[in-house]
Amino acid sequence: MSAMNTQGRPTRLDFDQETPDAITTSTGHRGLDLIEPLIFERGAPERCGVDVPDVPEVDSRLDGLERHDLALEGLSEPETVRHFTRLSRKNYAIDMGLFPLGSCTMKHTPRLNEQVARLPGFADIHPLQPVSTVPGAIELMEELAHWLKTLTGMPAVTLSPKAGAHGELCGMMAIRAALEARGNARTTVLVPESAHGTNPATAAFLGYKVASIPATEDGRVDVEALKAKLDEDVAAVMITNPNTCGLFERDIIEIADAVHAIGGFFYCDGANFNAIVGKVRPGDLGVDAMHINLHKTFSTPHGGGGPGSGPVVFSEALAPYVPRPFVRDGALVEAEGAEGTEDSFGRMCAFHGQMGMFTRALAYMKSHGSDGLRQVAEDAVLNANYILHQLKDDLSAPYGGPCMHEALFDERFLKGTGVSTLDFAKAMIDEGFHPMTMYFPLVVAGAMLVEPTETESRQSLDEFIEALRSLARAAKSGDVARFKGAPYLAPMQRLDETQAARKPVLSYQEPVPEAQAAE
Amino acid sequence: MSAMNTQGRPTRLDFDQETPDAITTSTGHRGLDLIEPLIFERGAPERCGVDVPDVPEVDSRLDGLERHDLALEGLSEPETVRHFTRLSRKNYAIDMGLFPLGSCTMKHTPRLNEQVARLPGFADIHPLQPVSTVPGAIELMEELAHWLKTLTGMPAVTLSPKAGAHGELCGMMAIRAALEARGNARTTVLVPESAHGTNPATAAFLGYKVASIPATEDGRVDVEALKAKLDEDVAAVMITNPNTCGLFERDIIEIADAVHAIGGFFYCDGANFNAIVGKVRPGDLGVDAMHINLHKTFSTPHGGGGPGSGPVVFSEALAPYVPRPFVRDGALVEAEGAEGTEDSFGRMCAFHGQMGMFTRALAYMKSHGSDGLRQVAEDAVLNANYILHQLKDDLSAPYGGPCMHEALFDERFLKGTGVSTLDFAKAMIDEGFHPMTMYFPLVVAGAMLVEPTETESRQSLDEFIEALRSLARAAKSGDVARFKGAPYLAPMQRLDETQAARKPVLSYQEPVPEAQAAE
Amino acid sequence: MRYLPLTDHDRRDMLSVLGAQNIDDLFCDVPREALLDAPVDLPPHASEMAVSRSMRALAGQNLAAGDAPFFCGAGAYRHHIPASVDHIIQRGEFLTAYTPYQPEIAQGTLQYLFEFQTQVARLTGMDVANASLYDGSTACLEAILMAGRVTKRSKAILSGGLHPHYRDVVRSMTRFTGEEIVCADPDPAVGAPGSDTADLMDRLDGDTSCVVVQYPNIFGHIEDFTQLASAAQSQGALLIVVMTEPVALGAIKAPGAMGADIVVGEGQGLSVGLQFGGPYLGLFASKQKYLRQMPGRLCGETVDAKGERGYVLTLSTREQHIRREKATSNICTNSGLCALAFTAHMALLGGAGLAKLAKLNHARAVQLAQRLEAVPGVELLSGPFFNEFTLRLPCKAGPVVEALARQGILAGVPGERLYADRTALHDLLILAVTETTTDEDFAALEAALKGAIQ
Amino acid sequence: MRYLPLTDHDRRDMLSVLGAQNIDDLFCDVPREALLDAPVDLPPHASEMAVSRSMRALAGQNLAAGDAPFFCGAGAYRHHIPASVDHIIQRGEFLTAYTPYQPEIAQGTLQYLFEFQTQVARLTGMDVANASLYDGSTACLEAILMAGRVTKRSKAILSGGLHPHYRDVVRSMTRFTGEEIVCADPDPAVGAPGSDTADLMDRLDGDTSCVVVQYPNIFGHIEDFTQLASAAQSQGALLIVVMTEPVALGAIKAPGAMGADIVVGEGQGLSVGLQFGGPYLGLFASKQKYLRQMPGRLCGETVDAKGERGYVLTLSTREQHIRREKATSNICTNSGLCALAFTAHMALLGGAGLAKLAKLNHARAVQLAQRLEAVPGVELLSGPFFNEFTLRLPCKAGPVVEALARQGILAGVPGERLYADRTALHDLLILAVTETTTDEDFAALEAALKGAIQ
Ligand SMILES: Cc1ncc(COP(=O)(O)O)c(C=O)c1O
Ligand SMILES: Cc1ncc(COP(=O)(O)O)c(C=O)c1O
Repeated sequence: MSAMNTQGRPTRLDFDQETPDAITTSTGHRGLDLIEPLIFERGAPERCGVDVPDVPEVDSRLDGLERHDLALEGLSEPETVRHFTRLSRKNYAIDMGLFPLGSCTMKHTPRLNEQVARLPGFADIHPLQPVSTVPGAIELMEELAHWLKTLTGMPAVTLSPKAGAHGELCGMMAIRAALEARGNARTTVLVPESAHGTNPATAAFLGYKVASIPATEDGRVDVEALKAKLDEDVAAVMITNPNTCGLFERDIIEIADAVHAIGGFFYCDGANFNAIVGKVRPGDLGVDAMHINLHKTFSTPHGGGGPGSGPVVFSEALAPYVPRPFVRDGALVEAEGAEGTEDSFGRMCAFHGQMGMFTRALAYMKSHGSDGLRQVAEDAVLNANYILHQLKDDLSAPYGGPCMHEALFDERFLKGTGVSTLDFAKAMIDEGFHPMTMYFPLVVAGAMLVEPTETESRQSLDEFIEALRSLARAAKSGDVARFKGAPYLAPMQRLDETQAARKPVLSYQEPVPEAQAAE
Repeated sequence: MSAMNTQGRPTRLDFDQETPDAITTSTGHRGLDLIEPLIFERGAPERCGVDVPDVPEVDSRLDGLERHDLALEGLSEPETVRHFTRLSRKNYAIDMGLFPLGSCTMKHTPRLNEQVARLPGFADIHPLQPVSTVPGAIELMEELAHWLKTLTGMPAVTLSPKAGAHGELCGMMAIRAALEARGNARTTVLVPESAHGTNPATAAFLGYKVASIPATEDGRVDVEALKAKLDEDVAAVMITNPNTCGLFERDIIEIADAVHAIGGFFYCDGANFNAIVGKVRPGDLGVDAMHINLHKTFSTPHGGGGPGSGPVVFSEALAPYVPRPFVRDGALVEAEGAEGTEDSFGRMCAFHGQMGMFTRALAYMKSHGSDGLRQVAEDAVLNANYILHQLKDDLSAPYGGPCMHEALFDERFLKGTGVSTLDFAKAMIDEGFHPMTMYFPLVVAGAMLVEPTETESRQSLDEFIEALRSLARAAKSGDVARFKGAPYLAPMQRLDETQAARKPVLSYQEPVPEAQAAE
Repeated sequence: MRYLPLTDHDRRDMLSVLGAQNIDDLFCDVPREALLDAPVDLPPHASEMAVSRSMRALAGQNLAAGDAPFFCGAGAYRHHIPASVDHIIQRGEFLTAYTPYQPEIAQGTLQYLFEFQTQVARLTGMDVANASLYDGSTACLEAILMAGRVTKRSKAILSGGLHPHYRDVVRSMTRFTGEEIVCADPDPAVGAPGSDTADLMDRLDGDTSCVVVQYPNIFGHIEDFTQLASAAQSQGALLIVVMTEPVALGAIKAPGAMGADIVVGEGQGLSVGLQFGGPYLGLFASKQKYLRQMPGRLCGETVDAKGERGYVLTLSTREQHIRREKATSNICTNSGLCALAFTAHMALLGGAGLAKLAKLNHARAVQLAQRLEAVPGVELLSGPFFNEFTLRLPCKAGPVVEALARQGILAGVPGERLYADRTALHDLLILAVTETTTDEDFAALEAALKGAIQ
Repeated sequence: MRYLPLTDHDRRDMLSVLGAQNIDDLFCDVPREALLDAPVDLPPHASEMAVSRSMRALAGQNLAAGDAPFFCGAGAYRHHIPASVDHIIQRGEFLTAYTPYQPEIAQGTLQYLFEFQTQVARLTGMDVANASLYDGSTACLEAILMAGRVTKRSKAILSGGLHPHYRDVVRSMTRFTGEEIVCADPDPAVGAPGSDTADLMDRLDGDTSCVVVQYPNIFGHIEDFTQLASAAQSQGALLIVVMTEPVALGAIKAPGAMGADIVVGEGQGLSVGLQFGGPYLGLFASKQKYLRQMPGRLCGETVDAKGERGYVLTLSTREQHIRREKATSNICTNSGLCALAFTAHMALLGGAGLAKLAKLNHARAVQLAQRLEAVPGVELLSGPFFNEFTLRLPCKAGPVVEALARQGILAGVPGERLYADRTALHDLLILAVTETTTDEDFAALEAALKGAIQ
């Protein structure tokens, strides 16, 4: 039987054997792997990819402030499209394959949402044009607020924070404002060891001392240790749930009650809401404030690092303190001193928040509906558990299952192999996968946090599992070279981060002509 | 001076030396070079990436014709986007680099045009909705017609042909209809040896005998040979101008006059109009009919092989014969027998032609304007001459310059090297370039036809020139292996075309289970 | 100018490398009198903003289907195209590639063409499909010419149910090819408008190369052609089935299952928007045995030098670039990108999705038909149909459609638009219903129609 | 459901691999009473078509800027964004990537960030720029906090010309940080509205960490801050210059050339559309010597193991994911994709294009200012300005703007919208003009304004 008739998936195990050892090219390009210089190396200051209409003659009102020193290279449109197309091809992305970055919820970006956000009625309206001319925008914000409140079971929400970390600031400021209103801002915020860096950074921003709470053997907050630290100085606890080990905090209600008992607040980091959306309402767990990363749970694009959007839901106790602007009864309340803003802690950003993300997130929610969002959580959890189960013997998992939406592994299976978590992750690149989150959470040595999300198919998971098993076997069998220099097959090999930091080059400088430089 | 400070373009000449010889992966993926199975291997018949609304209960009117045997694998949206993203990454395209395919005018596809074509007022109108509801569409067609007539200096145009070859049919049918109206359709069409295959195929379609005209030493139609064949049996000559050697037919007016003198017509293949747009009007050369590939000269996307659009301009003599529909004085004339269609040879396709391409082409024309279109021709010709000049010593050029928009080389420089035109072209792939058109036109042995177009920058041309010089040197220095197996660095190595044709597999078949197959 | 990378400095510099004084030195082969010394009389270049504004102004004058209750079909159908399809066809690597002549760097295009061929073959129930033609009407013409090559006969018999534009194309384009085209008259028979199977069988004879029927036909009627296929084949003729609504294939029997020899069609409904009629997507499928007479490109599976599976254009000895005047067709550029849209949409739907979509189309059409046949004075001609049906109005349909258009309703295609010369058909109105049609659309149409025919 | 690849069959099968009875076995750690046993009270899932329809209905209720004579600015500017920019940011490899933590497979993102930093540094005339912050207002806050770290002082003095939202943000967000914020009052002085350099110099003292001015300021006024910079620096304080209109940098002196220590701004005008206020793009540039106190991500050049040039995120010891409570800021996700849009647009413009665009903006604004100052009762307050200026109307501007909006004209931002509590500013109208504003827009505004103030 010939290979042709089965039409099975080709195996490329013998790839390099038939390729001459070292094909070099004069251009530096390698087939479709094309190198691309910087704009400043390719362009010219007088080249232009925009036809700016002619400028009418007028008497300048610039009053001597004219600029004469602007030198920036430009490109024609064909060059620009090519430049960025070539650059884009050096990236890995969800559109290319499984992107199991734990804590990041790298799910599919629905293309409908991109279309919807570009409707002129959303994309081409000014934040300060008369509110009477944008009733659809106001309604959209109210509708989004309604979905978020209903899904979280919380009575209030603010939409303006620009990302998760901004949402944390928002929630914690409301907490501090509420405490000050009571007459005592208190001094300390309790944060589990496993917390994301933004949590302690946020608490510190507000002038709070950060006290760390250890984790138990099974990867949860140590309730006893926490209770021991609870006193009248504690303003709040910040807990991520499901936590950054991918586990649900079983004692969450007990924790909330204990915090409330000493007059403190419970801030929940909602970065992992994807695991429980439609299944559990944080409001039912005693949460006082929680941000929601629309760019995680609600699929707005990650965009290579933003923009995001971080609405925050609030309990009754904190509702009076929410920042301006907000929509109430169909009206946009934005001005300092406006009715109903007496206790508001103020404003977090100019204008009204990430409208372009609201449109996308609402389209996503409406697409899934209440049934579909529940299914999202279930499939995300199922996919993670499937990975945990299939890999726990080949890799090593610090905690027993079931997990929530992410599967956590540690470095124990690499012990004695000479391969580190980093090496292992880099070898995944050669296999066609983005590495998982590494060395986070800090509570586990050499952590590997795998979050597949619900938008991966069974086949995709199986392929990933097979690849990791095979890498684990390779590591254990002593094939260290495969890992140490990895990735070998990516557009670049490992980059020298030390050199980058030692003498930072943060912008392009014209090359010094050789002759001069030699002097 | 360290390499860092110059920030010059990296050279990757030593690439493979530091890479372990044969990295193999268990997945078959290689970094960002990801393999992708067929839809039918990845999907499942019940999987679906579309939420079809629920179906109301009704009494079927299908009358027993219900279908029960439909089995087609489906994919969810995330899998679909990933499938096609991965596939796309195995393609070369203008957006990635110079695409010097002679005779194809692979110029930049402006992104404005893609936006404009998607306006609902163009994209979402039905060809048979009342004409009174689409005045903007009719006006657009008239405006496009006006531009085409003005640029060509011809009094009539028809827009409906679907591509260049369809336009050839259109023009030749009008010629035949005109001849029949005179009482004698005649028997023969003269076509130069260098013509594109569509020319003889078109003439044959209409029942004409094709008589070939030889080329002169300098790559043009042999006027004497042509005149020798001109008699009362000759219906038309079909000449490409600039011709497929990239040369302007110097004697074109003389040829036109001679053809007219025997009562024949001059069909001009306008595929190469890009070289002369805004500089020369075919109407001034005696042309009777000429198609224009909007997907060449007027930048509508090539789309991996279409769709195109091939409007045809006509002389007064042929104008009465143009096919329906057409726009006249703001009215759409489409019905058989409608006023003004008495001599029309009929209809070439359903509806009104490639409206989606008309919008793009008109946006392109308006963007360039009369001055810019002229500049297009000048830059296209300048770029081609620059390549011809810079490479004629390292490669070999059959004809002296200047050329028009494409530079023709032949295989003489490869003589004795063991490297063929095909090998040379395939080695260009490794260097990051798409090959030029090969073995066409047929009048030159081992032809290499290079058409850079005007949307390439000087830098891009220089890089291309350097790459070809270096390949020519390599061929001459006896480095045959570099060519024979090329490309080495593309997603695939050379494909076995003989096997494909011998026992054609033209659609996916479920693999036969091994056991069964072995029987 | 934004699309031109050369600066004036580049131009001067390059000219001097060439030893040319000015650009016209390079145009020296152009007869002096024909070389223009100034731009032609057209507007000068314009900014993106200005062009966009003027194009928007034109677009704004048209009543978009999405802004109106909409019931037009007759060969072009308004279906919802998923957003991801449009995203995919805008990938630069697809949009700005050429015909995949260099398979090593065109596997993206080639693999989807192979997938497209597979989908079309399975949908139509045929053995093989090509990589697309221009549109349904030109595919119909090519099928008739192919039947001529296969049977070495030249008489084609066209059903009266065939789209009149298609018929018009066939008759026009065969004027000089020597084919004889016999056209049956469209008969608006109640219960089977446009149906003429018996008549076609009568006309079959030993000179017949093919019989061409449409399914559903121009009036929306569907019927089984199994008998006709046998009758044709027993005379040595081929049965060509034309389809203009690909979604129908999710609900109704495949032409291949009825014995069709060639199936051609318009794939627009599953690939691209209405676009005022083009670009569309010609589908072409046939029995394996006629493969070598097929027109257009074919993509086939093979292996590369490493033994890996890959795809190439194949059997090109049928094509003009190899065979020149002996080619099966002069087609070169086809509808690649529309085929991609089709393939992606079909991948999203899958068999189950297409079946459900087709059921929905049918059910909605039945609902509207029932509603309108209850309108006094209106007669429903259609018996079995898929998503399109024909009404007879108590008056000429053209003015009714115009009147409704003035009210912002696009009520369907009147007989007059398709059959200008046959007044007997001018009281007919052909309406299509798809998943995009709402209950409000139904209500608006019903009310307006009642008003207009009184 | 279209975004969920698992079929019911897959789910059952995977659960059985896990040895689970049902999905809730996996949710066993959730307190029983908190686990919902049914979907919450929200609508069920919907087709793409239905969602698209409902979102279009909402969008349709808003008056888009492109459909009206439009003169709003005040921190958000309507410029023409080239079509290719939107194409580029929709490339899946950019759109669906994460923060480039794995540089080997993120060079696409990293290289454009490096290009972005270079462009921002050159435009502002500063040494270094970061890889973006959320928006101009939060960048302004971060700049003040950074000045506190650099100077180890905590008093920031804000000009009255600073955007009131920015001031509001700074005051709100420093409520608990220990910074003292001193705000000058906006003074609508004729010839220099919002200008208060002399006053700011008076207020400078040895406790001052920074002086914050806006350029052009909220009223459109521009002035030279060179003296202010020296005055601040001689007191050991930093000068922070805030910009909300990046296009201005094509025409007016760079803040760096005036001696600014930190320049922050809103990059929206050159990157993304108005979008009702977000997402926008925070620009942040500073002198080299303050580098280690900068907030946000930085992309730096380095080499890979083969010695090839490449880019990585660097100096991350300033950031929360490394330094946690000791970080310079808590920012994590920033505005990557907007930075890409900015970079692509700047690449298209180049220095020459930006300069011409800025000149055009200025010239058009001057034309409108001249036209409107001729309207009886209207007073032009602005002296030097770029593309935005302030009028004093003979009445409250809010109702005038409302009245014009009812006529379909978006006439600018009235004082009341920005300064609800300062009635003295309520007769002010701030108008911006860009290359998108036409002569017809001018005429419509002038006529309507005349009508409204009578
Ligand atoms: C657990 C957790 N908290 C907070 C954040 C910060 O969210 P953002 O990046 O949207 O600011 C992240 C983001 O990675 C996170 O994973
Ligand atoms: C010279 C010439 N004539 C005709 C054609 C056919 O045009 P089309 O592919 O648009 O049918 C081509 C296309 O490659 C060509 O190069």
